[in-house]
Amino acid sequence: MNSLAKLLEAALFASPRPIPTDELRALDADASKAAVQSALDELREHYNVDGHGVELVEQGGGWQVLTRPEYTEAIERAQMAVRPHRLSGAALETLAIIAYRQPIGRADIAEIRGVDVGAILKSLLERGLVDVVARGEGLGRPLLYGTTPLFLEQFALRHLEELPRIDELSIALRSSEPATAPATAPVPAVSAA
Amino acid sequence: MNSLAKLLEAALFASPRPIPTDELRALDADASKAAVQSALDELREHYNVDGHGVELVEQGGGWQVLTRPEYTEAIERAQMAVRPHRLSGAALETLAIIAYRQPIGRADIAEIRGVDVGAILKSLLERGLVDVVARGEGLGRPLLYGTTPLFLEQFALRHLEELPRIDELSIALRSSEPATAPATAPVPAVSAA
Amino acid sequence: MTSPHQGASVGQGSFVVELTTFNGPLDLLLSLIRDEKVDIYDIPIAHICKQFLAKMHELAMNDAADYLEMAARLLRIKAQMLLPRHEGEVQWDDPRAELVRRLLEYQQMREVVDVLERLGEDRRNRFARAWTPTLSAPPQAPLALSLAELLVAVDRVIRSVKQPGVHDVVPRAIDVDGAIAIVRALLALRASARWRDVVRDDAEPWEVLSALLALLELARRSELKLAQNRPFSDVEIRRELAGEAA
Repeated sequence: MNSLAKLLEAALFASPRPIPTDELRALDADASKAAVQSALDELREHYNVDGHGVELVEQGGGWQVLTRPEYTEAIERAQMAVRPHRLSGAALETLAIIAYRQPIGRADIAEIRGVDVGAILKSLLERGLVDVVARGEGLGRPLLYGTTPLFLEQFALRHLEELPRIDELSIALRSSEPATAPATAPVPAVSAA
Repeated sequence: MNSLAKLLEAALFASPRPIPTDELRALDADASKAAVQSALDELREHYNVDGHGVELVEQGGGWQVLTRPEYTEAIERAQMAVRPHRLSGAALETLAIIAYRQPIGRADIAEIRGVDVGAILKSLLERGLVDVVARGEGLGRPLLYGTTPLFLEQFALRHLEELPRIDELSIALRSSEPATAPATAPVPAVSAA
Repeated sequence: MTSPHQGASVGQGSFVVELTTFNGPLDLLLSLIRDEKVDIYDIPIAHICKQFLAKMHELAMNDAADYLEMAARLLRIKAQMLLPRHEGEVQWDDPRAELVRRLLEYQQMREVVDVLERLGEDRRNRFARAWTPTLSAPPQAPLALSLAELLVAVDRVIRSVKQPGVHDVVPRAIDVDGAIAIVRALLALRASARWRDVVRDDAEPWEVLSALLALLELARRSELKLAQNRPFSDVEIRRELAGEAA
């Protein structure tokens, strides 16, 4: 590997979080943007071709070295690292709404989910997956929530636009004019059951 | 690298502490002690010969993959040069409470915010924005916190009295820009509004 | 599997009751619509409403305020569907329209949840670097803070303090009609109820007030009877007439 690639590897190994490209460029004042990109490519290639237990991924607004999934079970069994808890269905619903509708207040989230979301919002805030990003207008100027970079990282997204666009979902909202609804309208599956 | 070496690399990367050779054997029930030792040799050899930014070292009672010392200076410098950090909403609220209610103890801050603020206080102390300014009366004589000169400097205030009074706040807020813009670009709304 | 429902089967006599937890009334409603294979754009509201109430009963929902609200909504739509339509009336606002919109919106969100669940699971299966060097004291990046940000935080704190007298903003107007609907739905399910069935433990003051006024109003209309057996004991709410909901 060239010396820039080695420097990048050293920095990536020193960080538990994704490192933004800007920060990687700051490692070497003489390196052009193209040189950093090509060093990253070299590093990724090296991990893939040479056979390593780790790989280089771009996500969460930056670059991160992660272990390959095929080793997870053995590592966890040997109690050398633990996977984080899975999020509950209710927490995922709340996150999904915030991801698509941010900035959004608690009342609007509750309206879509049909249940109060106070406790879940609190735990998402504590886990750093959402944060207060603004204040709404109107009575009491409600807190508005948005997703954080940690959200992107935990769901392996480079940026929010990687989530499916609304019109790509199989159920796009249609006009619910009853007269125009075909009698044969398919009943969509709520979730694969 | 052979597959055991790859597994070892992944485990050493994911573990928060050095792992002794004996424990590494727990990763693969079929691997003999000799096999583990030879996989470790292969990994070390690979890092050394192939030119990597990291190396395999035995210290602290076990094995670790560490950044090579020649890169640490560049990494530290880059961290200094990176984009400035923002305080989280929770940290800002804590800072706000201290600014307006100083000197104030941890329990009183927690009372107002409704959650414990130990970790946040610690990071505000580390950043030099607040400091211990007195001891309170009563049980245990709690530490009382106040803001520092750096706090004033950070907000371009000459003295604390330049902070708006609470009853002037709504006017001050109306004339200021929304504080924190969502970190990420909005995506299309869920509902066809 | 991506289903949010954690199913557990319990044998009961000759048939098996599926104990299911739902993520809320919309989740339950969508599951009924799927199970009954009905058209979401043309929901047979009387039938679905009956199923919904039956399911609520079966699941013995304790903290069921959200479900009761949905039950009340369904009952209201059912009543509206029975109103005579005049011939030649061009404009007919389907009372189900709003419910259908919400169901579709919720269903769309469930689809996103499936995506997130898959992505999150992929990520969970990879470990990031855990050990980080304790070099010299980790350098602190410079802070970017504005006074405006601090002031907004001050404002946020002031508003979040639940201390009477700090500020006099009523967060929500009381909603007696909504509370009446909830009580009616509750009494459609069972002959009697208690105060804490109507009001959640963590209810906001406006909710408590709304519920109280609703009970008094319904008692005045002789739809229910309030009784308190001993001082300070739980108030019992008994169905007096077959309410319109039943």
